Amino acid sequence: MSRKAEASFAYQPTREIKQNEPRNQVWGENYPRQYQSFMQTADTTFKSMYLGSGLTDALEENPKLVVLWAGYGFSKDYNQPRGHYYAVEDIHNTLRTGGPTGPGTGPMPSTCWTCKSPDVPRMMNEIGIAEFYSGKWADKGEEINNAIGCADCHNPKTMALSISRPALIEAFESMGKNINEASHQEMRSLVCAQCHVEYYFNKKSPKEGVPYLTFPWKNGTSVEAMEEYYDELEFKDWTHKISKAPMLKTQHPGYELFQTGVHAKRGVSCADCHMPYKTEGGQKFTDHHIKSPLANPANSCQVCHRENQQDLMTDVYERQTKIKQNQAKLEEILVRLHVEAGKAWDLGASEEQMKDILMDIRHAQWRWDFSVASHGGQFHSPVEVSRIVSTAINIGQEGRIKLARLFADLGYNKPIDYPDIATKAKAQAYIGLDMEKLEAEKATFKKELLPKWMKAAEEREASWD
Amino acid sequence: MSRKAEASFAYQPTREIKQNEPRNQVWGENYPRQYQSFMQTADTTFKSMYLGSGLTDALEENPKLVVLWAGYGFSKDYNQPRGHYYAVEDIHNTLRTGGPTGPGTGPMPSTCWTCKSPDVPRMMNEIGIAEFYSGKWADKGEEINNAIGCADCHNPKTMALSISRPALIEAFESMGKNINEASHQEMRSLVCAQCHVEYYFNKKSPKEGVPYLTFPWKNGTSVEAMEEYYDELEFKDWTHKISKAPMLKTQHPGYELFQTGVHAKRGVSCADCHMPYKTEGGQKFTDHHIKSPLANPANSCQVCHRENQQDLMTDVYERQTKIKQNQAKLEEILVRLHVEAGKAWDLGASEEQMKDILMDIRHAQWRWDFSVASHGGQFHSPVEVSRIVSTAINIGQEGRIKLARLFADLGYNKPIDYPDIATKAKAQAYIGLDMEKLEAEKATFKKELLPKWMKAAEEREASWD
Amino acid sequence: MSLLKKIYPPPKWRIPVIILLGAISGLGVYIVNISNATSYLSDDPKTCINCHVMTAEYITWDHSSHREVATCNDCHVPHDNVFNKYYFKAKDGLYHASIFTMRMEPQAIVMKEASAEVVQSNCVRCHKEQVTDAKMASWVFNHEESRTERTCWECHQYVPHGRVKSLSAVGYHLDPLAPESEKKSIVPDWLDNAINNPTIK
Ligand code: HEC
Ligand code: HEC
Ligand code: HEC
Ligand code: HEC
Ligand code: HEC
Ligand code: HEC
Ligand code: HEC
Ligand code: HEC
Ligand code: HEC
Ligand code: HEC
Ligand code: HEC
Ligand code: HEC
Ligand code: HEC
Ligand code: HEC
Ligand SMILES: [Ca+2]
Ligand SMILES: [Ca+2]
Repeated sequence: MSRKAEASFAYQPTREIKQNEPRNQVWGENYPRQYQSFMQTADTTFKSMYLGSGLTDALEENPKLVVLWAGYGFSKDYNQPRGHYYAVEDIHNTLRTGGPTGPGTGPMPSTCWTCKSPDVPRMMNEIGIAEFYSGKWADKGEEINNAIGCADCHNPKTMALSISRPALIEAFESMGKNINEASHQEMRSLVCAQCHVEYYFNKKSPKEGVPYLTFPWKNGTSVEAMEEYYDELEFKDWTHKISKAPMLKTQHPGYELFQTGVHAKRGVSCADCHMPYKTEGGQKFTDHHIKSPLANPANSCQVCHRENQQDLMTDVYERQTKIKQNQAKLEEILVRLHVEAGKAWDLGASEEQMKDILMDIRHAQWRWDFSVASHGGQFHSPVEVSRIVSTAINIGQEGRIKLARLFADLGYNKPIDYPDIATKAKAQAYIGLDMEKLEAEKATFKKELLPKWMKAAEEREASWD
Repeated sequence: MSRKAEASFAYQPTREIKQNEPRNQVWGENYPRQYQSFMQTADTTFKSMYLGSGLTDALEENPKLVVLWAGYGFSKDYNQPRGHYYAVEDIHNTLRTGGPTGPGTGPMPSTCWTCKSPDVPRMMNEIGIAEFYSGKWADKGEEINNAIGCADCHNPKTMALSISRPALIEAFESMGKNINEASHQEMRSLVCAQCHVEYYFNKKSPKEGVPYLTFPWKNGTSVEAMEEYYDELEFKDWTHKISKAPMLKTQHPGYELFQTGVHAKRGVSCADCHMPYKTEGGQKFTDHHIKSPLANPANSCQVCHRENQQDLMTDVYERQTKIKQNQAKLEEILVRLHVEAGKAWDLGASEEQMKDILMDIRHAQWRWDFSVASHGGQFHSPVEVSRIVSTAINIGQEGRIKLARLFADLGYNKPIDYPDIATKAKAQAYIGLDMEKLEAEKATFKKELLPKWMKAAEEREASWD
Repeated sequence: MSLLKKIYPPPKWRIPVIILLGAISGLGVYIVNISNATSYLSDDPKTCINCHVMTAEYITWDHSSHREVATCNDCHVPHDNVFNKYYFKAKDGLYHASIFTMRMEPQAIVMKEASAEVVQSNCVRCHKEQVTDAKMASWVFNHEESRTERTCWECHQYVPHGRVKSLSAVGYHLDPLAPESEKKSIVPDWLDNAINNPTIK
């Protein structure tokens, strides 16, 4: 008997894993090292200069964001990301999902669940993709309880990396590419690209009325290509409350920006830095404690770079700091744009007079958001992110020049005051949010509805064994 | 004969080289390989995407520059750099040095010679440093004829690298550093930092009335630190002809920008890329054909990078292209600033009303020039250069917003037309330069005075042997 | 017979052909000699620095974690079977020797694809147990391929030669000094003489 046969004899999976098994602990019985390291994403202690795994209230840290998103959910509540372990907990908690009281209630569509749990592919398989995206977020509350996990990235039979989300496959198709041709090394980034990408909800296609999760990559994945895509569609995410501009929200274009950087160009994948190999008992395995690589530069950076840890961390901080300096300027410009545009409307500006200005606002803020939302972009691709910031500053300031001329036309020639938005609370009051109400609704949801969801989920899973 | 044996044969000085020997061919008798490769800087054939060794008229390529420098020598004539071999020839030819007719004539001071020839340390040694910097450029025309060469960088006795220019030593002192403590690897960049740096002529200190070559590094070498330095001194290089702004000219901050990039941080020196080692007949030597490393990526880049040549060149081009895109925008903003400020003066704006605007122009253009003038900056330190461009766009556009408000105050509310500066000739006509006169003066100089200089130099050198 | 006739040069060519053949074989001997090609048959790393163009690699290896565990040939020559080993050596050795003798060596030598495959398979040969998990290999699809298809030095960039790879990357060390330990005796000659020839005193 050959040694190979011997090996396959000796080791038998202790448990058969069914297709779309959403429970990570079940997979963990077969793969304890990966499971245990995955569970460490619950650890919230790491903090780097700008990022980390703790709960950081981004609006508190930077209240200008509240004004930039006035009229949109993000102005209510927005945190820095934390570990995958918290994906479901955090979407329960965020004020963006409001305080639903039962099926059919609440501000958000079901589509919001898509990137939060391995219960999603399970449900899509059970009821269909468009059906999954239909209805309210609260409609599927009972069904989704496991945080991002094994079934999102792995085939249970072979453990090969696999794509579980239709949006990425469709996005490849829209670019005329076939995702099945991806190499193994590409897959080590593509599993992340299921979620860490810019998206929007297409309510027209493929099914009228269903907010279908779509990645706007048809013209390409650069900031300009996607901007053009949305402009062609005349799509907007919302109308800004103050400036009335037809806004776009960029959500975390992590994969897209990463692709433009030197690491990607040299064939480095997301997993190389965020899931480096780790040695235990003389065996290398993939560390599933996905987090900032700066928590562990020895495995993530130093395998390739011989510089000492401090130098490597400083490299990252330097790039982030240099870029953030201009991003902060840009945010101030954007606040002024909204406020000044609001004032122009007050002074009786016409649609015609405002048209170009509103487009400048739309484009400048789209580009700003593109440059910040992925959190890692300043390091993943510093030159591209800087380029984007420069173009955004330019477009934004062009808008302000037009506004200055418009004010003159409107016979108004005083400087427009910058609002007092020194804290999140002040900024939220300024844009007219009733935070107490929002918080009370959320509290009721957590007291009344959420426990029911949890209970239903528990019963469902218990019924499987 | 083994090739190892060949190596130990090679260095036998055949000729004693005197201190400050300016003639490269004399050094060349002892060091033929270095000399021959140095002589190849006469080769003008290499062309990369944006740079190269040929004579490229930068004003023709980008006529906006003419407007940006209106009232200053650079608007008359400005080329991309070519090989060291041409340093003396090019300073003879440039219209910036005008058409002197004899000692005491012409627009430029003697200090202009400083970075062009090894005759400079010789003369400084003979007559003194401040004396060298005194008087007109034409005063020393006879004395300087050898292009940049051995004595600029080497000690003739030991061939060790050495610093021949006082300005760099003084700049180190101004920062509280001692250049003698530089390591060998640092010296491989510091010899270049004698010339490839931002400078100005200090007419107040150390000697009243002498345009003393000074590097503005006292507060540091970042764009902000130097800007602050000049602002504190209330120094200006010239007053802009159209906007009347008190301008600064940034000259080639190659060393300063390079220091902020990742290559410098990893201890790579200028010589590593621009003077890579070369092997001939078992003999390893430093290639003195200083030029774009893209002419020879095999020796310069591939020593450290395993990627193929095409990929490495694309890396460089990509960074350059991304940054140049915003630099071009910025240049347009600067043209508009000057033109609009000029219009404001015409409309009767007061000094008080213009003050802040003029400072914005000064700062925006200083930063722009800082980002372009060194030619290599977009690759040497892409993130820092991008940062600078972003800040410049922001400051420039702030200035234009102030101008828009000022126009309203002045009761003017029409857009200001962008001038027709499609070619160098049009731009020079627009700023009112009499090019025919300048060219005629230069022609006379080359016919009358220059041959006398050359003859005097020949006689001098003949008298030495 | 007729075959021999065909390759046998006509009489008026005989002398030039003899000279030419002589020259070719002479040159061959010269190449073999100047490049010390015969030493290629050994596994001693120092044979690789017969020509100093391999010095950078030697020195970096000599300072690496692998110095005590792997020689050049452990990585750069196939170890799947004896024939392949010497075939590859001969092919590579003659190729290097010709390039060297013709002075066509590039400043930064880069491995050819075939050589990279050889090295990769040698990394795996020694480290298989560490990089692959026997348990995984038995039921995780493609586990072995997934772990061994990417070149190891994409990540382990410094094993064993470090980053800077140029003929001149080792400063002025044209050649490593012969290690002290290889000298026959540690007693200096004058002392040795003094002791062994007391009569001179
Ligand atoms: C199924 C969707 C999904 C997939 C697949 C996914 N992520 Fe995430 N990721 C998220 C969400 C959602 C969060 C934020 C969770 C929260 O804050 O509650 C997140 C957070 C993170 C964080 C922040 C962790 C911290 O400690 O701050 C990192 C880093 C990260 N992901 C990297 C990756 C990488 C690398 C991959 C691929 C190997 C990947 N993600 C795959 C959805 C996903
Ligand atoms: C295409 C995948 C995707 C979709 C669709 C998606 N998210 Fe996320 N979500 C992510 C990723 C990736 C992160 C972590 C990103 C980061 O901030 O770096 C995240 C983070 C979060 C977080 C944690 C950070 C915070 O703000 O507190 C919440 C909550 C959240 N998403 C809610 C939502 C809601 C509500 C929707 C629907 C409007 C939604 N998500 C739709 C991928 C997605
Ligand atoms: C966000 C994506 C993601 C999630 C979630 C995820 N994995 Fe992985 N997993 C990977 C990647 C990437 C690899 C490396 C695969 C490769 O390169 O072949 C990997 C590798 C593995 C391997 C192969 C052996 C190894 O260590 O390289 C096993 C087994 C595994 N994962 C188990 C799990 C289990 C169990 C879970 C859930 C607890 C899980 N994975 C969750 C992305 C993920
Ligand atoms: C994607 C990057 C990557 C690739 C490709 C890679 N490794 Fe590694 N390797 C690592 C990391 C990260 C570690 C560190 C694990 C630790 O220290 O916990 C490591 C550790 C090792 C170790 C153990 C070192 C020690 O000190 O214990 C060996 C041996 C090793 N790798 C050999 C190989 C071989 C052989 C290959 C090719 C088949 C290979 N590696 C390919 C990233 C990689
Ligand atoms: C799998 C290998 C690999 C890993 C892991 C890796 N790098 Fe790199 N890194 C590279 C390569 C390759 C380059 C491109 C330069 C080159 O060609 O040598 C690079 C370039 C860089 C640069 C210069 C690019 C720039 O933006 O200026 C920095 C800084 C850097 N890496 C830091 C890091 C840090 C910090 C980490 C860990 C978080 C890391 N790298 C992880 C391979 C890697
Ligand atoms: C070369 C190493 C490297 C690669 C490859 C890489 N990242 Fe990162 N990533 C980093 C570093 C460094 C940071 C900054 C962490 C910090 O500041 O603490 C970061 C930050 C992040 C963050 C924010 C983490 C946080 O704590 O909030 C996310 C999310 C992220 N990366 C996802 C990705 C995705 C998705 C990919 C692939 C498309 C990827 N990364 C590829 C090094 C890398
Ligand atoms: C004595 C002053 C001086 C020193 C020292 C000096 N340079 Fe120059 N360099 C110049 C001048 C002046 C020019 C432009 C010559 C011209 O265009 O006529 C130039 C041109 C160049 C060019 C453009 C060549 C081309 O083909 O386009 C490069 C590259 C360059 N220098 C690099 C260096 C490097 C690297 C060092 C140090 C090893 C160095 N220089 C030292 C003054 C100097
Ligand atoms: C501190 C050293 C230094 C001083 C002082 C200096 N230069 Fe230069 N010069 C350089 C360097 C370095 C270059 C090549 C820079 C580049 O463009 O990349 C250069 C390039 C030139 C060129 C060739 C490019 C062209 O425009 O045609 C001319 C001509 C020239 N200088 C003239 C002058 C004149 C006139 C002065 C006095 C006002 C002067 N230089 C003062 C260092 C100096
Ligand atoms: C712009 C600066 C510069 C000029 C001009 C210059 N050299 Fe060099 N030279 C260097 C640098 C840098 C090195 C490398 C020194 C080192 O690393 O030790 C060098 C090295 C040398 C060496 C040492 C051997 C070698 O090849 O590394 C000799 C000999 C030499 N140069 C001769 C000359 C001669 C002869 C000339 C004039 C024809 C000259 N140099 C002009 C900068 C210069
Ligand atoms: C003496 C060694 C050396 C030489 C020569 C060298 N590099 Fe690098 N290069 C590095 C190091 C070290 C890094 C930093 C990344 C790292 O730490 O691995 C780097 C980083 C880079 C990066 C990533 C940084 C960025 O801006 O994104 C690029 C691109 C690059 N080099 C291209 C080149 C090119 C092109 C050349 C030739 C003109 C060259 N390098 C010459 C050592 C060198
Ligand atoms: C890592 C490699 C690298 C290092 C180190 C480096 N350069 Fe460069 N340099 C380049 C590249 C690449 C270009 C762009 C050439 C092109 O586009 O053709 C360039 C361009 C230049 C140019 C313009 C050349 C031209 O043709 O006009 C000058 C001048 C220059 N560098 C001087 C310096 C000086 C001075 C230093 C040190 C302070 C330095 N460089 C260090 C790679 C390097
Ligand atoms: C532990 C395995 C190992 C040993 C031992 C080893 N090499 Fe290598 N060698 C490599 C690897 C891996 C590369 C490819 C490096 C790369 O591409 O970054 C390489 C590359 C080379 C190259 C191509 C040029 C270069 O630097 O990439 C030469 C030549 C070379 N080795 C010669 C030698 C000599 C001579 C010895 C013995 C003194 C030796 N090697 C010992 C693994 C080894
Ligand atoms: C006769 C001189 C000489 C000797 C002895 C020598 N090499 Fe080389 N080697 C060369 C030259 C020349 C090249 C460059 C060939 C090229 O790139 O075209 C080279 C290239 C290489 C390469 C990279 C090219 C390839 O084929 O992939 C490796 C690996 C290598 N040598 C390993 C070795 C090892 C191992 C030894 C000792 C067993 C050795 N060499 C002995 C001259 C030599
Ligand atoms: C002849 C067997 C052999 C070959 C071939 C070999 N190794 Fe090793 N390697 C070892 C041994 C034994 C050790 C342990 C050395 C020690 O602990 O001192 C080791 C240690 C290591 C380490 C940990 C030490 C370090 O330097 O980080 C890494 C990583 C590694 N090898 C990678 C490689 C790679 C990559 C290759 C192929 C390019 C390779 N090895 C080829 C036997 C080998
Ligand atoms: Ca979006
Ligand atoms: Ca200056």
